[in-house]
Amino acid sequence: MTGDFVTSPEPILRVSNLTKTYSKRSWFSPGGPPKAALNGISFNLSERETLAFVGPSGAGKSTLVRCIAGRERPDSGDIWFAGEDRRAIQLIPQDPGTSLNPRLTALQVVSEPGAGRRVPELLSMVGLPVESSGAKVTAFSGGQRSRLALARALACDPRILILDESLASLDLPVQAQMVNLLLDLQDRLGLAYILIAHDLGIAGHFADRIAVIDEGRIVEEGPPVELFQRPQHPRTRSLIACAPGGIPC
Amino acid sequence: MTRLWLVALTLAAIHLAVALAGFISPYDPAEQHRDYPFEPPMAVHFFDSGGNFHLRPFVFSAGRMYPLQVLVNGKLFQVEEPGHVFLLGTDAFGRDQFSRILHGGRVSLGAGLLATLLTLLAGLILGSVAGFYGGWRDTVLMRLAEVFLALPWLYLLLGVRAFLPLSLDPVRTFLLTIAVIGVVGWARPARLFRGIVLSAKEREYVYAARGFGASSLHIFSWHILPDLRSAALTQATLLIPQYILAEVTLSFLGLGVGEPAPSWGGMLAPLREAGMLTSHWWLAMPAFALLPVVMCYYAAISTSPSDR
Amino acid sequence: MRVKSGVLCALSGALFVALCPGEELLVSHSAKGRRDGRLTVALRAEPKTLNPLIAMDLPSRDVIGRMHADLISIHRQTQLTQPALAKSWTVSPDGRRYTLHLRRGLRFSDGHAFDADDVVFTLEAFLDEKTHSPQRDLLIVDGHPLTARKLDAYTVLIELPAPYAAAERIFDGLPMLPRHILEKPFREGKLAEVWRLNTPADGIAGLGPFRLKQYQPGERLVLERNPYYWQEDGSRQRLPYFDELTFLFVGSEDAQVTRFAAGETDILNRVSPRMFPQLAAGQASRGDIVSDAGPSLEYNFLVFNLSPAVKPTWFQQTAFRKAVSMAVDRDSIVRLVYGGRGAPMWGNVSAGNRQWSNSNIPIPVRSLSQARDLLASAGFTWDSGKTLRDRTGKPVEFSIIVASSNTERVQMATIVQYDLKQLGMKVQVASLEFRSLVDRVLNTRQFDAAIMGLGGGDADPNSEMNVWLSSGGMHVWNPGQKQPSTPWEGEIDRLMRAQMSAIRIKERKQQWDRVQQLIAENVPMVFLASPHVVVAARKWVGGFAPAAMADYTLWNVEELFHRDN
Amino acid sequence: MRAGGDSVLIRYLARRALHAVLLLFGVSALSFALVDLAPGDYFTDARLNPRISSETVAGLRGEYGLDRPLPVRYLRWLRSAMAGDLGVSLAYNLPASALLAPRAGNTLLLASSALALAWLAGVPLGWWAATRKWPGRILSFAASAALTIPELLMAVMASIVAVRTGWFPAGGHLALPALVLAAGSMPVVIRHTRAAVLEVVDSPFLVAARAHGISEGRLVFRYVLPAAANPLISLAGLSLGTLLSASLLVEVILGWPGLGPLLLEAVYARDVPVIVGSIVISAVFLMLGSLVADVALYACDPRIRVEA
Repeated sequence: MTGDFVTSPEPILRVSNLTKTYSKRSWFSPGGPPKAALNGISFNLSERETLAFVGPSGAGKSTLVRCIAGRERPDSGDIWFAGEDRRAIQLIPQDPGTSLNPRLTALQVVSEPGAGRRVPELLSMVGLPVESSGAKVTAFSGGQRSRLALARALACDPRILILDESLASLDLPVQAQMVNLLLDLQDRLGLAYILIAHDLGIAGHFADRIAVIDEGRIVEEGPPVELFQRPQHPRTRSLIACAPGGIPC
Repeated sequence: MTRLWLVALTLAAIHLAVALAGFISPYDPAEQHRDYPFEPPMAVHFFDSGGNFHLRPFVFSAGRMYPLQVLVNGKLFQVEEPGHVFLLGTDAFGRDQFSRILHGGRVSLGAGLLATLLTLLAGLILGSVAGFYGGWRDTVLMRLAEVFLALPWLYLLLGVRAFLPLSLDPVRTFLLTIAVIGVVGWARPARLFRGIVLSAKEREYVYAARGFGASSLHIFSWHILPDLRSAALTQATLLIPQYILAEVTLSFLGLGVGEPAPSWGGMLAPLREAGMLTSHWWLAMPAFALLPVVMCYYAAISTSPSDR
Repeated sequence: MRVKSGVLCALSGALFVALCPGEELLVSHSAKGRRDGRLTVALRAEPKTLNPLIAMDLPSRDVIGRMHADLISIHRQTQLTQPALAKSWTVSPDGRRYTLHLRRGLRFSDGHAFDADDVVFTLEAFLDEKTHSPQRDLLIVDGHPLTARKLDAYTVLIELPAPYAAAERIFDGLPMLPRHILEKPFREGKLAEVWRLNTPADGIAGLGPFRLKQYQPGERLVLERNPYYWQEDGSRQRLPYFDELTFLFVGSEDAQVTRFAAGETDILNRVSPRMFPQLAAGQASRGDIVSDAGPSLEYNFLVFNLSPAVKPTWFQQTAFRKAVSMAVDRDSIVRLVYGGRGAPMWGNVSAGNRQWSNSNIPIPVRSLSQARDLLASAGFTWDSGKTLRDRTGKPVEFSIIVASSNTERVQMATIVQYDLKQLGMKVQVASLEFRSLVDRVLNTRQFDAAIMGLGGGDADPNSEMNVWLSSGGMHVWNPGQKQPSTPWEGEIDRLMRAQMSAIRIKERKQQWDRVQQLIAENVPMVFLASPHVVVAARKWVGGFAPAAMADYTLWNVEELFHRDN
Repeated sequence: MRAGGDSVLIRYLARRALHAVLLLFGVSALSFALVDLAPGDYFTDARLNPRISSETVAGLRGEYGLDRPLPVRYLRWLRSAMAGDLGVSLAYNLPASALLAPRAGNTLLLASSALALAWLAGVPLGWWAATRKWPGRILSFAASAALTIPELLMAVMASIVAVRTGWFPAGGHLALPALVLAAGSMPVVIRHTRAAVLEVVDSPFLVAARAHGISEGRLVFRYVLPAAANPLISLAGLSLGTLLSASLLVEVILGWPGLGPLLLEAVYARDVPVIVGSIVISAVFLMLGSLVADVALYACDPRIRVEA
């Protein structure tokens, strides 16, 4: 696994010292005291790498990926991306089905980023029958919708895919199929993945590197095997303790 | 579903009758029969005083029998001069109420539709801008909406009428007035639409669309407008009767359709005079035209899937 | 409570008579009534002020008129002047000096004595420029104010700067004010601020039959008997008969009729003649007194904009105006608008004006064919669509503006429009809110024709100088002319000025008749109709004597009484 | 949540107050401009009196500052408004606030009586309509039919009934206008109550409660009404606002000494301070109505976060 670091030493994403605090307070709306969501997060991501962020809910994982995906602006810190076009970072949300407008057909969804002619290719790439392109989104099952969301993300020629607990809502067998598909795509297209999970289960199987995140900080980071065998931080230990699927070693 | 059909059919029938007013009504709505002011409605008879049946129905005008002539001179029915047929009676100038109700419907229904269209258009644009862009645009527009809600539009109308050219015919004058009401009414639907846009733009698929760099126009027309459509429809069924009724209020204040053009509100206005309703009850007939229209629109609201 | 106050009033009255043997009361010759009860009348709107100096609106004047009295008043039925606070007067041969002899021993409603100083003060107050009294203009003749001089405590000499016919008529409606209350504000230049609606009752005093008791905002204003009132009836009973006079504020004429029918008011102080059938029903069922006092002084007319700037110039052609007048169906107006209770008009003075109406004005029969002949002779033609076109081929289209608040005039406009359609004219009726209309007619002059009404005031031609003089601000068809633009307007100017300073009534009548004739011949206004004065009262109202002149039923309110079956 | 609730509420109220001040600025400035739009002014009327010269009228206009430009007049009004006078009425020569205060009180009395009446009758009727099938349908049909009658017409009919029967005074009394206004807003109350009750009446906990033999009346007061309360409370806040605007014309027709007659007359007389003053007061009423509803909602159910 560590070999990956050797093959691509040049990172395609470099995040340094990211901070973000939330305050709902403004002239017109009351709110509580400001709350830090990100507190100086730094990491690098290389091509073909899968990096997982693991931590309890409210640790700041979602804020982090939203900042990376450009949905939110960090208060300070730097996000450097090798590509010029931000479209090359695509986020697949928690429940991928919600990212599809239920009024549209599969064809409309996948061609939305402007990839009209490639739709059949993209659909087959994610393992959906090409004939289904005329069907409405609502006609698809949960797993199929995830694939549809993936196909649309691929239409943007992404270099980084962010999976924000995107597989959590799927049944286990479907999850496994998706993981295989994702690994396959990583092979074929050289994608890098940022994986968000609140438990270690799927991250342990899938990621090259795991970063444990707690209260807006990365408290521990390393390859899964190292992390599971020699956890340093109490948070890591507690996460291991309650991992549902057991430890992958 | 059957109820919705019934409502739609009734509305269609009324609108059709009003659209064909020129053919169905026996008289010009402005024609004054000065010798017949406040004539009560005439009954259509089939039996004469001797109890004999006549295939061709007839009316009594000035004590004489006049058979109805059907489909002559491009009219659905009329009677020979010097007889008159006033199915729903006449007003103070001896103008045929039946003809005036049909012609007046054009103005009243047209005004309702026009004002609704303008309100929705203005509300849609401003509400969407406020909700979609947020920030200072939202603040300014929503504060302005509150001001507009608090302002009674009556004053505006006084001013507007005074500035319209005098040579404009009464119907156009009124349509312009009601257009002003329509535009001024943007605030309420705008707030509704803003709320819908606000929640719609938080949808995951909107974020996704932003993620692959879709333009605002694309996002709006693909992902937000469809949400607004059903709300706009509901609003329309709510606003149309409201504006039709507004015409009644305007006429009571002397700001409605000018003479001699008929409108339902204008025709009801004389009822405000003391004793008019009791002595000339048939002047209330336009209210019975108003009733099914407004009821149907309200029924349409309660039948439509998304409630307000 | 009521009984008690009545007793008190009677007591104080008796005491007062005993103390002042020199009191010169006016003896009324009306039917003798009994002092008791209260009378409730509706006002079309809330009065705006109780200050006679600045009151402009009718409701205020209706109320103020009951609280105050004038030196000389106009008898509303005969329309002639009669003594009031001045028991008599003499006029110098040149008509410029009026010597007024006041009644002795009179008192204001607060018990303070009234004498010549009050008269001099009142005239001074009305003439004060700082007060901006709308009545000030009445006291200015030929650009100069009249002057008042006290000769002794009960004699006043009024001097006019120029001869002015019927000068005594200007004293009607000029209430005598209490100097002892108003002198201080007058010196401080604050006369316009006194006697507002929220002024306490004891801060106001007048010489009228009633005095302020209570004001309920938006609802009612209650007056009570003035115990010092200066009239008595034949049996030495001091007037007024009623203990209280209540004015209810009732927003519309329709609501007034409704509330009269519901028994909440006792007198309908003039309503539209259209209401007559409704009132007649009440007469039949409840025995209400319903009275048609005949044509009023009001005249409604269609006026053309004759300003030289107006294009095209159809209106400038007398034949065109005559054709319009010929086509208007006045009988239908009277029948449909006034329910038959109105008088068609062809001249500018209503038949209701007994003294001044010119009965020789010709009454042409309405004729569309004659109207068409007139138009044809003036070069107008009709095309196949029966549209009237002028010499240049331009279709005749114009608009008539009318006040939207006045149902009757809007109806007249509808009738006139239909009549003119028979001549091939395309007329739009634009009903405007009242002030917008006045602004167009008198300020901006942006209108083609208008239907308006005038003549609520006095019967005397002098009250309308502003209308008929070509330089007048209310010369509606072409106001404020530097030089009369037509010979006939020049002649009217000359006649109006002559009658104003003529002393002999016969001479004035001839001059005014000629003016009426000139107006009828040149048709700057098409006169339409004058509504009858229709009033009603509960059957128990005694002394009811409605007049065609304002204030129709209330002019003799002190003589009204509650008749006991 | 509850601990921080009070400070949140206070901050919320402060924010609403700030809004209110801004809103009143906007409303007053805009209505000032609107009234100015119509040609003519208070003294135009005097021009039509042949006995008053144009110079006198010009003098009067100068005296009251009507010859000044609009911004100057507005600032002058604003200064007087700050002092609590709301300007000096041109017609009454009195501070507008002194004129408006008693009438505003009357209008509020009328609107709140009508509201109380509509609710006291509407809620039980709505509940009754929800629990009975056919009477319910008929009642909701009747309610929507009642919605189609313009309030003005209803006022006219009410005064006819009053005169005919003598049950009520025809004018100047609270009963008749309150009844008319209540009749106008009751259908909405009935519909909403019925809908709210229908929603909870079949909920599992009620079915269970009924199975336990809890009496119908107890059920209604203990469970159904509290569960249906939220939408009804927000409706009440809104309907106070609509009632106030509807009441103006009803007041005019039925002679209730509220803001309506004063305002209508002021509009026709161009008495600017009275017009602007009463618009400002109605705006305050409107805001108070929604504030009361929001606070009541919060008090009923603290879980509801108060939001703009």
